[in-house]
Amino acid sequence: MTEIFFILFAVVALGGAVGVVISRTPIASLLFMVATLASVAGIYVLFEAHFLAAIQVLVYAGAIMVLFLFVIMLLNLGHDYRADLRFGLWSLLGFVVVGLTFGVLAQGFLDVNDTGFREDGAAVAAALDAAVQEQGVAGVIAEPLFTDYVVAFELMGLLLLVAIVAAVVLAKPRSRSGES
Amino acid sequence: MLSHALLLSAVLFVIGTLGVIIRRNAIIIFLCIELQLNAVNLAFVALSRYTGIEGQLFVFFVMTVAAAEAAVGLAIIISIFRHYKTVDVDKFNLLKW
Amino acid sequence: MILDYSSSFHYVLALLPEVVLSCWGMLVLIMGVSRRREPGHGQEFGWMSLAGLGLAAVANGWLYWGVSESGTAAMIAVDRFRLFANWVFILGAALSIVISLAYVTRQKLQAGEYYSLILFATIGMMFMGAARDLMIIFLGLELMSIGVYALVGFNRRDRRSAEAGLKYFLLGAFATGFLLFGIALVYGGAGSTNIQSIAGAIQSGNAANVLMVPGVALLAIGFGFKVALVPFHMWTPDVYDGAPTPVTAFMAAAVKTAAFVAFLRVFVVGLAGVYDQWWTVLWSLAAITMVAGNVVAVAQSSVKRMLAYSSIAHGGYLAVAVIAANDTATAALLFYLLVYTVMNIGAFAIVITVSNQSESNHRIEDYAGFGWRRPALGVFMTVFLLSLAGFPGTAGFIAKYQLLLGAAEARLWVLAVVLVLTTVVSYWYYLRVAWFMWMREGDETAEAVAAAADPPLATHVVLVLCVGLILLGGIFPGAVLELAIGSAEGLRGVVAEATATLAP
Amino acid sequence: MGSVASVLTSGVPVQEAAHWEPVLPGLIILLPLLGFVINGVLALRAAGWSSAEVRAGREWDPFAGSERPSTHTLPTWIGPGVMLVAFVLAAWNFVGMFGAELHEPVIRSYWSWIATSTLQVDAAIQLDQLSMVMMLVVTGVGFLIHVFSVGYMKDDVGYPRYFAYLNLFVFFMLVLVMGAGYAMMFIGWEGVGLCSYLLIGYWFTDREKSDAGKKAFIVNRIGDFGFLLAMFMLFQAFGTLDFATIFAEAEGHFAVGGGTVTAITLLLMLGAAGKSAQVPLHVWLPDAMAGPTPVSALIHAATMVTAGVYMVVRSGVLYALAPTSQAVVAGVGVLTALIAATIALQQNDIKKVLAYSTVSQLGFMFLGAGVGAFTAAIFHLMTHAFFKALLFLGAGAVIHSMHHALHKVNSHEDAQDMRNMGGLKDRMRITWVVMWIATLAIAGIWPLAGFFSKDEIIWYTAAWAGAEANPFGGLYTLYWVVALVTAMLTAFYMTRLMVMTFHGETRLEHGARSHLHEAPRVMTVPLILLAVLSVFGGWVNVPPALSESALGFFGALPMTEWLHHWLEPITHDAAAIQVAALGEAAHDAPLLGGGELAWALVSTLAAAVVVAVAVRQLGPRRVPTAAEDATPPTGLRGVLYNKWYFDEIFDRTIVQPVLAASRWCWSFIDTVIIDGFVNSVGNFTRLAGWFGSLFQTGQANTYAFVLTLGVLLVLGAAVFL
Amino acid sequence: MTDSLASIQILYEGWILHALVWLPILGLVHVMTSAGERAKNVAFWWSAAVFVLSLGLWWTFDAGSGGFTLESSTPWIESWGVSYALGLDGISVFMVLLTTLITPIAILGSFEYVKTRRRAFYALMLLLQTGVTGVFLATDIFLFYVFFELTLIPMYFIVGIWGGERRIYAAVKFFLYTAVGSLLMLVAILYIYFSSGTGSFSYEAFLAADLSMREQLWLFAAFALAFGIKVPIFPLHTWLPDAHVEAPTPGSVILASLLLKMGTYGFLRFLLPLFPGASQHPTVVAVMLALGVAGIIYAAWVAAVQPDAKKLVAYTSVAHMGFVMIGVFALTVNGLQGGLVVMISHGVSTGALFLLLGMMYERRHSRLIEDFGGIGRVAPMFATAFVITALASIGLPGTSGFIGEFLALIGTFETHAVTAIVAATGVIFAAYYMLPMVQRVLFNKLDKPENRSFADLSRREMVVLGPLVALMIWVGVYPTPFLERMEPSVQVVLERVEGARTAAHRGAPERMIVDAGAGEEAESRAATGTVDEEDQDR
Repeated sequence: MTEIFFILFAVVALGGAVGVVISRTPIASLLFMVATLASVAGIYVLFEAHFLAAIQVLVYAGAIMVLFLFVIMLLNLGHDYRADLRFGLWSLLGFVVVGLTFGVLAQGFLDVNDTGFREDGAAVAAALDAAVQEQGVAGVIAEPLFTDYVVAFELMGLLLLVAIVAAVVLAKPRSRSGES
Repeated sequence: MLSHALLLSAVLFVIGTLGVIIRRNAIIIFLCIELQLNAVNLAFVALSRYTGIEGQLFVFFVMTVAAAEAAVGLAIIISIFRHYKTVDVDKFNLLKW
Repeated sequence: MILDYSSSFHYVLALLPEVVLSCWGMLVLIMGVSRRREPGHGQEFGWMSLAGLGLAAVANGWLYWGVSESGTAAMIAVDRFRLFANWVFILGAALSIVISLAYVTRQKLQAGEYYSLILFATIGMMFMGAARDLMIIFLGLELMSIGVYALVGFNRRDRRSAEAGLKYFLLGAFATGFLLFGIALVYGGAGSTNIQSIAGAIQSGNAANVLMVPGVALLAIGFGFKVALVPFHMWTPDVYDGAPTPVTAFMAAAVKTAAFVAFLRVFVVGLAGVYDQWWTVLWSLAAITMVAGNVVAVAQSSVKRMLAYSSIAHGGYLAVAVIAANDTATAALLFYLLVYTVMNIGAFAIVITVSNQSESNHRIEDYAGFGWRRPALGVFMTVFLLSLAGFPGTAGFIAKYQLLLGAAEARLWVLAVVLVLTTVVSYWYYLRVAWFMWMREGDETAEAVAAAADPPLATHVVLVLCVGLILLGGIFPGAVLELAIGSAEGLRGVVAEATATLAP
Repeated sequence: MGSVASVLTSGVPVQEAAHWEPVLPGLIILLPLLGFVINGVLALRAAGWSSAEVRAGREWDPFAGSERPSTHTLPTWIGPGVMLVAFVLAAWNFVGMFGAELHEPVIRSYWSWIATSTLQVDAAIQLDQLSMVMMLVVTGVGFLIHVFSVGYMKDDVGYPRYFAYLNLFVFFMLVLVMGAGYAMMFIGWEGVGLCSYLLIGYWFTDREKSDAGKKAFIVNRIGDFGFLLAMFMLFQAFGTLDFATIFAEAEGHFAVGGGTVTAITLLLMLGAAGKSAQVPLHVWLPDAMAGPTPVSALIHAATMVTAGVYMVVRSGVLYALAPTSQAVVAGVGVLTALIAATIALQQNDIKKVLAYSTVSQLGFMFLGAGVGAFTAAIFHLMTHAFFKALLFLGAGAVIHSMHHALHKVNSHEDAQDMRNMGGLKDRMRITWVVMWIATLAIAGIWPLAGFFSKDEIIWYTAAWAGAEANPFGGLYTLYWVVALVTAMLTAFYMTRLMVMTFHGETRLEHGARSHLHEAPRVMTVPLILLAVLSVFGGWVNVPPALSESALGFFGALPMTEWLHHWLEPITHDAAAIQVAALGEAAHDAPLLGGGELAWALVSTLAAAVVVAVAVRQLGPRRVPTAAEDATPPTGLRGVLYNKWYFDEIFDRTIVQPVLAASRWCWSFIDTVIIDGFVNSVGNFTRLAGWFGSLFQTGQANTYAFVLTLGVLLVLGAAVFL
Repeated sequence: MTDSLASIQILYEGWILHALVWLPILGLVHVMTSAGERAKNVAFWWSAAVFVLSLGLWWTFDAGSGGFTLESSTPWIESWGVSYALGLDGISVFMVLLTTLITPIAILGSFEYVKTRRRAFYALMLLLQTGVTGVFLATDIFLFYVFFELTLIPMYFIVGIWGGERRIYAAVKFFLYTAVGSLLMLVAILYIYFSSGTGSFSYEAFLAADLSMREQLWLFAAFALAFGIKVPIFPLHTWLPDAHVEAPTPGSVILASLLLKMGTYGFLRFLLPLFPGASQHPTVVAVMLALGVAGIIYAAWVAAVQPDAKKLVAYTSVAHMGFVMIGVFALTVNGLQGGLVVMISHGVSTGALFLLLGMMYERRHSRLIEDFGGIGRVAPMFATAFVITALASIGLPGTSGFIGEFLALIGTFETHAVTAIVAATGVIFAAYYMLPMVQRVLFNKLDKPENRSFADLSRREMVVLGPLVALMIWVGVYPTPFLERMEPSVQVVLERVEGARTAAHRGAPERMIVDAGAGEEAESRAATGTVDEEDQDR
């Protein structure tokens, strides 16, 4: 059953990814991207990462992609479309290099067994499931997040602050005095 | 399934890479980068199943970072659009050699 | 005192410099954005930031001399390696801020945001230096990067700045993807993101090679991008060239330092057990970087861009320290980065002065006869250049020497030879600036440039300080060098013994 | 301080002589040096004044005023003065030594010159019979020539400079002959070369003259190269360069005919050939006539050029150990004698004739030294010094007079070309007479000096040709025949010189004739003194075979064989070795037989006949003037006229190739290969830099692509390596 | 009286070496703070004072057993085992004295030549003096290296700022050429540092390093490249003519007299003692001798066809240094001493030649030989000095040049006869290049009107040349004081090389082989103590 779902999600994710790369309009790319994100969220569920799947859909597909959409709209890029996809030798080269990279990168992935070579893999999975039972899907993430990884969490807060500042600084229109 | 998930992740990742290489539109390039991040996230989630909750935490952070990057990146794109009235990266070659 | 993280307050203590600086950064930010002013005003924020950096440095000093940690498992390291690096970050940030003061005013940049971004980026670096967990490294890296992306594109009126920002951002995010994939694979392979745990897993043979091998390679690529190793350096010249010059100085010094510090910790501590897997790859990257960086720098006609390539070349030198993977080389890395920060920012300060706080007059011809019109500045620049070239009598030489000692200890003779031969190449382009300054007579443009080049007092102070440090470090390097050596000791901890014989 | 002075003048006795203490031997050397210093300072002062005038666009005339400036009067006394004192001191020592029956050389060491743990060379001088003869010749003839120069150079602007050089020359010449080892000798050896260089190019503004000086120096250096190598080998063999040790130990070190000693002696011969203008290194000497004529007399006739002979004689022991070298020395000598004599037949420049004559006579000396007739060689050296100095000085007087005469009529004819002379005997009586004496002397007419010395050389050649064990007997016979022929040639070309110069119709312009006049007393007195020596100088060594005969005045001469006995301590060892190696010399001439007396008679008669015939034949012949005789001769005469084309051959085979090679080295190896490589490394780096920067297209896609490519490579390397 | 003299001597010896190194730096500060016009005088008097101080060494220096005297060592960079260590031996004492003599002379000789930016110029000159003196006095390899490199900077600027038309090309070429060698040497130094295992950069520690033959050969190559470029040895010489031609007079003087000596000094001080095995490796010896000989003849030939007088003299430097090289690699006492004397002699005579050429240039603004002619008529003093110097340069007996070349050749002949024979032809070629120049400059017709105003030597110029000419003659006539001071140290070097003599080497002097006859073989081996080392090396 899971395998079927996995294949399904995988196919959609792949199709979406290809669509992102080759579709003619930014909006279409964006929509393909949403499809991919959603499929990947589905795979998260297959790996019992329900909380992340939810976040994926909400934050990623929901918020971030909308931000992209806004910007595309803002810059009015949907209409004066120009072929921004490279063809010819360049894409062939790119394809070859990327294909080879994939081959090199993934050449051992098929050998990975279902527990990722981990002797205690099954136990870990079971423990995780147990924790989910006990703390809920958000709880298993939240608990370490605010204890062991609180530093990272705080750091993330700082990062978001910086991102806000940076975005504001950069996106603010130029002051009149500065224009020549 | 783990190996397949990793393979899928790798495929998604390289597709994103290909997009970065062959697209001219800065926003699409950025979108492809997001695709790569997603692929990584997939790998994290798949691996975390048999390794521990850290992987999921990592994905959580990556998503946040992706959001932050999206904000900054799009701001940068807006900023440069104001100069060039385009987001075609081929046009941005004042700096070279 | 000894930190054992028995109470979460220990985290605050362990991160005291970061905490101080974070609070200070927010203070600067709030004051900066709340007091509406015309852009370009607000030098006081710069001075404020300096004060914050000073406080952080003091806090860092307290940690350095007054605090130790128990064990090496914690996510945040309180070792001297990190703390020494912290000083380098703080110094780099402080010097960059001082040379920014006039620039920000002249270019009418938003002072509050500018300085706070520098501070936040510095915090990111400090986290990178402190991290014993790939997660923290990643977050620190992003914190730093996002800040620096913004800084690079900060000058919105300058399309070169915007272009540099975009390129840096796109490629930076792209490379982050590789780094992340690497982290994921290493995580999968070793079962943890904690560096000590990774090392432990490798040592006990629990790491899965199928995942580790590409993971380590991708990690190397990710760090290689940040430290601009060839062929991951492509962004560097353009970004350094387009960014506002003080930001370029900040990047060249501090960003590189942070990346190297994390790089070294991950590879030399965390991945020491798989040294065989990565040293050849890094060896080649270092060699190519030294050659390409120096050779391409030779062809540059813009001083700023030349310094960008030179920074690539220095990245190659520093990579040798990572490959050497011993305490001597680690100390060399720390010392070199300190010295590099000082001399590089000094050189950029002159570049800013010559360009009269703008982005013009970067051509080498603009330096013709500059030395004779501005003898003090000319001498300073010459000292910086000689130090960058690694000439005896300057701290740059001492640093390079320590580096070579490390390489020699690891018996990396070929790499050492490549290092010195490419150094010869670097003499050419460093001296080229010197010959334009002293041996050519300037035309009218160059005269006008020299006449306009009048750095503010603060820059003068920085220049004198930098020159003083360089000469002091070149002639009496003892104390600082020993501090660096002391800071490098014990970094490798338990794995040191196991990897002592790993060197080829 | 006193001790320093005394050390400098008398030296520290190294080897206590039995019963003779030399008198201030160091002073003999120092005096000319002192003269050099004083004259040098004067010369610099004069040159300073002169240069100020030149800078102002005028020529300085020191004689314009009523009084000569002190710079041009003091050298008159200082130059010859120091020579006189030196000569007197030398003579005093001679007298002392004469009475002392010295068997060992007296060595005076002044300071340690070069001292390392293996090489010890002292600044030491050696007084023995040989050096004493040389000292007397050098100081004596030198003094006369100095005196002559006072007249000859009277009107020269560089008068003090001239005397400075001349004194310096004598200093070095004395170092050469008095040095107690090869190293010391080498100082003098190169030093006289330097002075020769300076004096040949004395009129340095004349390109040809300074060229000649340069040529002399460089050719001499080729010889010096041989000398140096010989010294190295001697040092290698003996660990020292001192004469005393080397000659004492030579027999123990080397077998007769050994390779090392042959090499050493041949190399020494190379040095001697350079200095003494032996074929093929003789080419510099005729050119050296560019110097003032007294210089030619002193340096290029009487003293310096004989240094080679002196050296061979000095090294007699070594040569005796190397019969091959002896044969080579003799062969070179006789060949030189012949070639130079033939060339002299066709020369028109009076000094050139004398120059070739000198070369030829030096060849005789080498023949003598080569066949082991060391005494004869030195004897001929001495007599030659007398009559050749006389000839040169006489020629100088002629040139002086000619020059004066031509100058008066503003003629630019060559004052040295004999074709422009003729009939001078009426106007220059004394010169004419003394030059005839010298000519007869050099021609070997009895009883003049040249007869005895030359005859002895020729005879010894014949005698050693017949030595029973001489492997080169046949060769020696050939030498003997050639020597005899050359002696006849000598008589001929010298007579030709006399006839063309003094006899016949004068070919000088009419206006100029009246300005011809005899030289002043200061010049003629030395001539006369030298003429006296040329007449009687040969009587100090009448060979025993002749002494009782008519040719020896029936034994009436007081000093028969004196020189032979005098030099006995020097030549004794060598002679003994030679006899041991080659056997006793024969008593009859080869081929035709006949003893020494017979052949002496034959040769003097033949020479007299040649002279007489030449005078008869050439006397009435009308000689075309230089202007009329524009076309050079062809055929054999052309070959002789062109000096066997030695200069041309050397130019084509050595000078031009070396120059071409030098240019090639510079323009190709240095500029193209080495610098080309160096620069192309630099250019390549810059090109590579430029090429590398081309990757920096400014396009983000490219950067991403390169990055990915890097990823591929790194991943590939990590996974597959 | 004697007591007080002795105590003065002790006092003097305590600080003299440090004073020689650092006083010029004080002078530099003084120069920088004095008015531009006075800078030259200030610089001159400082360097003259240093010279006067250094003169004491002539008397107080005690060759002793040939080791270092007046040694002092202070830890400098303790973590590396680097010390500030100075010492003096019979080799360096003359180099130091040469430095202290030449510097004031070069400064005095530059008064007319350098008319712009004087303060900077004289400051650089004094900096150069510190560097050169340091090179000759350092007994710590690191310190040596620092000084060795330090000399590059001032020279680079002196050539590049005050030089001629192609000054920048020349300066950069000089800099890069020399840097290539010295940086490779740096790597080699590190190698020895780790091989010695003493954790010290002191000379003694380096001597103690135990290096296999293979290692020695590699290290030798690195050191030889560094010093060979500096010397310069034949195919590495092309920086020299350019640098000399473009450099201002004092720059040329210092370059020829002192900087080149750093190379040959390096051979004597480091190459032979540190790599005794490689230094006598037959191939190495053959190559070095061949290069030395090639330099002698090749440089002489090239010099002979130079139209530029300065370039000509520059090439003669290569030839002279060739004599040093063959002397050194003859590995005999005479050869080494000869090499040292050539170094001194060349320093004096070539320095003087460059000064003379500089005077010519000051007067006529030309260095081309063909622009002169007949100068002897208008400038007799100049001509006299020129001729004497030229003669010293071509090694006329009685001048310093002869002593050096003679000893070097005779020393070479002892072990390598053929080399010496070929090298001795250099005697001929020396005349072949030098005399034509002398002739074309001083002699011939004074046919160029602008040469008529060629001024004779001024008093200052006489003061400049006087000591040099005197020294040429002194060394030529009475070199014993020099030889006896250097001999013990030369012996030390030689013993070190001999001590490591391997059986493979067949270049021993004939007489020595005879001495070590078959019967006494064991005895002589025991006496020299080489048995163990030999066996180990194999």
